[in-house]
Amino acid sequence: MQPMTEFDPAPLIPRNARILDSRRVTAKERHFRLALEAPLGHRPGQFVMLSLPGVGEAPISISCGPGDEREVELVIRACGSLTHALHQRQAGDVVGLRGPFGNGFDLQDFEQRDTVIVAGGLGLAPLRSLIEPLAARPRRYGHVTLISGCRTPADELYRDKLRAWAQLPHVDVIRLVNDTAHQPWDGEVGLVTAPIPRLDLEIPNTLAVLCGPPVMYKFVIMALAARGMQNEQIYVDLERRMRCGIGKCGHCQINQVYCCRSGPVFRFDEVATLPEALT
Amino acid sequence: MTSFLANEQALEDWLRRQAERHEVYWPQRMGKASYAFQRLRRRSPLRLDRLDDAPASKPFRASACVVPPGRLLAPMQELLYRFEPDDDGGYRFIPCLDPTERLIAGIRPCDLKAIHLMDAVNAEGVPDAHYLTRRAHTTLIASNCLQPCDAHCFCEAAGSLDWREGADVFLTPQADGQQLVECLTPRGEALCADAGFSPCDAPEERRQSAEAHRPQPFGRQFDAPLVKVMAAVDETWDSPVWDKHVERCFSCGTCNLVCPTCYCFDMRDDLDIEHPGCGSRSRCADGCMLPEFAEVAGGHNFRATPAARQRHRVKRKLAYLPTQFADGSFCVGCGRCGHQCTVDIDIFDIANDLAAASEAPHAADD
Amino acid sequence: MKPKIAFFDMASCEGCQLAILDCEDIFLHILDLVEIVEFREALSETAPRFDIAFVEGSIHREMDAERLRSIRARCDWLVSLGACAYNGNVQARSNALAPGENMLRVYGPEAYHRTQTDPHYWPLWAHSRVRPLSQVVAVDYHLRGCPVDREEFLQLLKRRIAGALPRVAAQAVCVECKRAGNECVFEHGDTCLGPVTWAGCNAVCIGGGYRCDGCRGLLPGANLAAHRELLREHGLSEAEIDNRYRLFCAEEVAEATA
Amino acid sequence: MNDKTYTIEVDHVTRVEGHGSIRVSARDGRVEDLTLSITEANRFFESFTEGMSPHEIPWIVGRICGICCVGHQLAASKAVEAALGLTVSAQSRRLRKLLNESQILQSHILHVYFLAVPDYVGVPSVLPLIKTHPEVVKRALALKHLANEFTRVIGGRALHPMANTLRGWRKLPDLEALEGIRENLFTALPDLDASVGIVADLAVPAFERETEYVSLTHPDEYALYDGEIYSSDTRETVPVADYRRVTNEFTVPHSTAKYARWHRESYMVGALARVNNNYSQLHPKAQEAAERLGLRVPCFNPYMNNAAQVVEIVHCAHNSLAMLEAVLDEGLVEEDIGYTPGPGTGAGAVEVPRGVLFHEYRFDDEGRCRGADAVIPTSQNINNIERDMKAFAPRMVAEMTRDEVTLHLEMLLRAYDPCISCSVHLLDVEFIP
Ligand SMILES: Cc1cc2nc3c(=O)[nH]c(=O)nc-3n(C[C@H](O)[C@H](O)[C@H](O)COP(=O)(O)OP(=O)(O)OC[C@H]3O[C@@H](n4cnc5c(N)ncnc54)[C@H](O)[C@@H]3O)c2cc1C
Ligand code: SF4
Ligand code: SF4
Ligand code: SF4
Repeated sequence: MQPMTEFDPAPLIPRNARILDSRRVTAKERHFRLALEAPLGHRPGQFVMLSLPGVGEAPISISCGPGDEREVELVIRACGSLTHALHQRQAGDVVGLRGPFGNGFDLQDFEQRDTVIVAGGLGLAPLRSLIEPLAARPRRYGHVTLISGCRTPADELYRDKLRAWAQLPHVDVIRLVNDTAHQPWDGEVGLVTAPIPRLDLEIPNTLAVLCGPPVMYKFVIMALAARGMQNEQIYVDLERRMRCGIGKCGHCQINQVYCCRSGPVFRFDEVATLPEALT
Repeated sequence: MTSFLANEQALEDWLRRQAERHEVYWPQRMGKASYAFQRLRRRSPLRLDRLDDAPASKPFRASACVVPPGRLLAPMQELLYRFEPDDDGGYRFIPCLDPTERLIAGIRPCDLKAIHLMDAVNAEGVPDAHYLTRRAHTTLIASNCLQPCDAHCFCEAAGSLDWREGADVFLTPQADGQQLVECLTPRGEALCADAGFSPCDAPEERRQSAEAHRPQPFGRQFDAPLVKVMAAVDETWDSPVWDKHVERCFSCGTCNLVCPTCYCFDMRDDLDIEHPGCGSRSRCADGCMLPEFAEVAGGHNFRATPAARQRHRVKRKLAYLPTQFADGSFCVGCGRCGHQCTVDIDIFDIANDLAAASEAPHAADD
Repeated sequence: MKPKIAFFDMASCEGCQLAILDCEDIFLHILDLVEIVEFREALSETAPRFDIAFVEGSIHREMDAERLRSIRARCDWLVSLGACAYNGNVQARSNALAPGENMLRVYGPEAYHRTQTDPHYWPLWAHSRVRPLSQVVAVDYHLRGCPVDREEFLQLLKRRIAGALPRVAAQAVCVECKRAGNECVFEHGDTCLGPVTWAGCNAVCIGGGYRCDGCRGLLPGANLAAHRELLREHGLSEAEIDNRYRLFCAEEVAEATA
Repeated sequence: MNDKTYTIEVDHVTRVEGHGSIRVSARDGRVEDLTLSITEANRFFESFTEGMSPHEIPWIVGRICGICCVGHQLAASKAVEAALGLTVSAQSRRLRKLLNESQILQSHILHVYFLAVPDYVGVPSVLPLIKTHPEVVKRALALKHLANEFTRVIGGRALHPMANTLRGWRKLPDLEALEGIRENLFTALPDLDASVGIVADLAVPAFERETEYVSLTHPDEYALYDGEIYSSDTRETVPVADYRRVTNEFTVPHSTAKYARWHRESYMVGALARVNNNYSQLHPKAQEAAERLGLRVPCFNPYMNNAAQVVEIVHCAHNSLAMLEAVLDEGLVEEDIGYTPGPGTGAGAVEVPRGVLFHEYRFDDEGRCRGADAVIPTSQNINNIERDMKAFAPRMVAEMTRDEVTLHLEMLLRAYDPCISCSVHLLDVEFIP
């Protein structure tokens, strides 16, 4: 071991986290529950840097609401080197974890407000961390409208949760697919923008939150603006390539702003003038 | 602070003595037309060769030094930590910090300013322990420029020619072939204390009279003052200038990798073959000109074209980072990117073109 | 269970297999990780099935294509080993001529005549075109280079064992050249294929005092027009430029500029 | 007797470089037919070189064969230099000799300890030896690694090295690294001694067939890098430029390789030919090793080629050590390696692990390559191997089981350390009008 010096390397060094369970939720996504050595103390919308030592590291959103602090839930899509390898890990295996990083949502902003949440595909994973606390405290927070869209019925995440939330009196859930692909489907068919015009909203007292694939943001924001929503009422949760999570590696820059540090959650008026925000 | 006069031989002897105790680096000939900061070893001959056209006024010529000296503080590839299995099926992570005592000699003012900027970048926000540890154990000996290093240099225009901050010792060649040795920090003082140099007075005047012989203008000059150039870069988003300068771009990232103020990195993991279950993570220099730099899973690329990437690089140097840190331009005018680019794409020309375009009254309207 | 790996060779100089035998300092550790079940150049053992097949060399005759198909059927993962297998390497230059003409020029009229008339020896000589492996079977991963880089081979094994997909960034050789701190070849008047060549070799040839001749193949999206112009500016004639590209990536450059 | 009637077909003989097959049919204990065919796909190397610049040739022709890449590079360098009348300094000549000997070390160690020894121990490969003879394997691995590093330090990398070019070195070897090689080579000498012992203990099949032995020979040294062509039949030398008088190549239908003959129907090149022809110039330590190995010249047993390779391992180790000392004493200076391309024709030869290798090139007025020829050791040997087999097979079939016959034939082929991919990688195009 090298002698320690006056500077603390901890932000780049992972901690152990043990997989409690890992189950397949769609063809490409698995849900993981990890046990932590110390409480994470995260806010909704924050992310961790998850790693398999010797394989690699990637930013992954925290999917559970702030609650049981010694466990964390993640949804991971197999799309590259690390994520494929993670899918082969099982309960009992240990992974590395840094964080939480990013700003996340400030729940105070949502007090006594109605919220429209628009989730595209895997975007539901981070947004669940916000939905859970909002749905749990109806008297503190207002009405929640969740629009959740995905490609086909087989791609839907958290079906049981969506159903459970829909049972709550202060939560409306609209589920959509782009294409039923000849599978049974009890929701709507169309893009996530489709329901926005018909929502019954008290616009001045409503906030909107978006997370999904890069192409989605522009169109949803246009639909919300058409309903009279101001940029200050809209929150976007943005994804960029990230290597460090602490504003050093340069990959996540949106113009001059570091997505990992000032985001990934932005109030849209903060980034509306950044040409790279929605491209 | 103390100042001395020393001849070249005395300086060489002094550095050799330092090399007995520390790692000492200075620019040495590499290849046919370049220099590199190389470690002085016991066996290696002390060579202060110069390029044919090198001005004799510099003791440690660093012209065309492909890799900037700052890379000794933030290596192109650097171990972050090693790991080994713990008793519990998990890992023990062992940070790799490098507290080796180093002395870098022959740093030009532009590179000195770059190191100063990197100090700020790495100390800000979440401090970077790996960089800062190296930095804390490194002594900097800078060397004044009385001639532009090469045809690509524009350090005066970029505002870094007279930079001295960060150096422990600062050398200025004198007309009589001696070197003015100025100690700028206590560490520099200690280093020179028993060097056997002859003390001198009025160092300020000596330095200024040497600098008075600099050619005018010194290196390339922008067509507008630096502040205007920076403002033009800041204000320009859509412009044909971006496209004009990338027609021949290979997206090879050379301009990033040789830049003394580029510090972006990528991560790499490795497993040991010899020790099952053990391995390491390191980081290596990355660059925003490389096509995959801003590509995310699923294949979306936030800067898919060379023009978009070039714009980002130029804006980072002349607009984004200068806004975040109040030390002026992050392009220090060393000229490396233009020199090393195989197709002569030069940030100097790009910035100049942008300034010219924003001067033109109609530019902003359409 | 240790993964079983096997090595095969088609038309090649067999240098890539040697590059792998060059792991002798860690050879015994490698054997802790994987089981080598077939490696004609070094072992006499054979095996019916294996997890990873490394195939070196290009395909010139139908009998070789058949052998390749049977290898494909015996493995889960097929990796092309080296430039010959990846893009046909130097021998793909012969594709510029009809197969018969190559035969005639190299072996003379008598041997040529025999291949045309004696059916017994035809399979041995039935040279058609030089094809990379991927034109005959599906290839899961490419280890590029002439020869392959030993580190890249080891990375592939290690990552595969860890369950991860290996991957080489689509970057030009210049990236690794700068990271290695080399002096650019253009600096001393020679010319270099680094800007249009797929990295992964750590710019070893430039580090060794030479230049990049492009043995790892053409970089996806390479700016060939600019590169041609650059070579022209450095005094190369059109024929010389073609000759340079034809050294190692004859087929690819033809495709890219078609 | 029925068990004396069979055919043996060994397709793709293993543990040799390249693809070759042996076919034997025996009836009632007599050999009816025996062929050795080279089935390697040809690669038409003429397109490699046509139109190339002189300095590109040594670099590219290494691709003919990975295991002899240094030899091809050196033979081509010498041929092109002869064609253009270029000089090579004493420093470069010494570096080339080091490079060549490093490759001979690499190749011989690989061949003797990893490819040939398993036959004698009765196992299919080196893998079972890891369990039964771990020390032997580890020692051999260490020696091989050292030889590779040696090539890498001198040449820039172990395979297809890039540092050597026409006239000399593009980038000189690092002196500190050379010092490391010298030290490691020195400390490896006892290991080398021990590995001589291993081969000395092996039981070599008793078979002799006298043939013509051909190699380079040099008045001042054991000829590896330089010399004239020498025949044990005539005891006369022929200049390298006249190599065609020696090789007399011809084609046969069952092989994609060409055959060669000189004063008789076939001749042999390689370690045994060299040791037979130039024994007195071997390093004294190598002569000692020859005695331990029971190799007395002239030796007519082709299986003893492996012993001759061990002798050369010892010779190269000691000779390289002496050359390294000299380089370290004198240092290295950067030299001018510029040249002007122009017309000319020239041939060059070096001794590579498997025997003497010839290259020849012709350049037109613009300095573009217009003709190329390479004669590879294995294509010179193939004819001789086939004749050895035909001579030995009747005795084998009479005295051995079928499996033993197969093994002994394979061993015989392997003893020659044939480099089959080389042998079909013909560079034989004469555009000369
Ligand atoms: C703030 C934030 C939150 C995120 N949250 C989540 C989350 O909750 N869940 C989640 O699943 N993801 C999430 N992501 C995305 C996730 O970080 C990426 O999916 C992950 O980085 C991929 O890492 P990888 O090593 O598996 O892929 P990499 O191997 O790094 O692959 C990345 C890119 O390379 C491509 N690629 C990979 N392999 C190959 C190959 N062999 N050949 C060619 N191309 C290839 C991929 O298509 C992709 O474009 C989040 C990202 C951010 C920034
Ligand atoms: S060095 Fe030149 S070619 Fe390479 S990325 Fe930079 S501007 Fe483009
Ligand atoms: S941008 Fe170019 S000129 Fe400016 S500091 Fe970087 S390398 Fe030097
Ligand atoms: S030498 Fe070649 S690979 Fe290296 S930077 Fe120059 S052009 Fe690129």
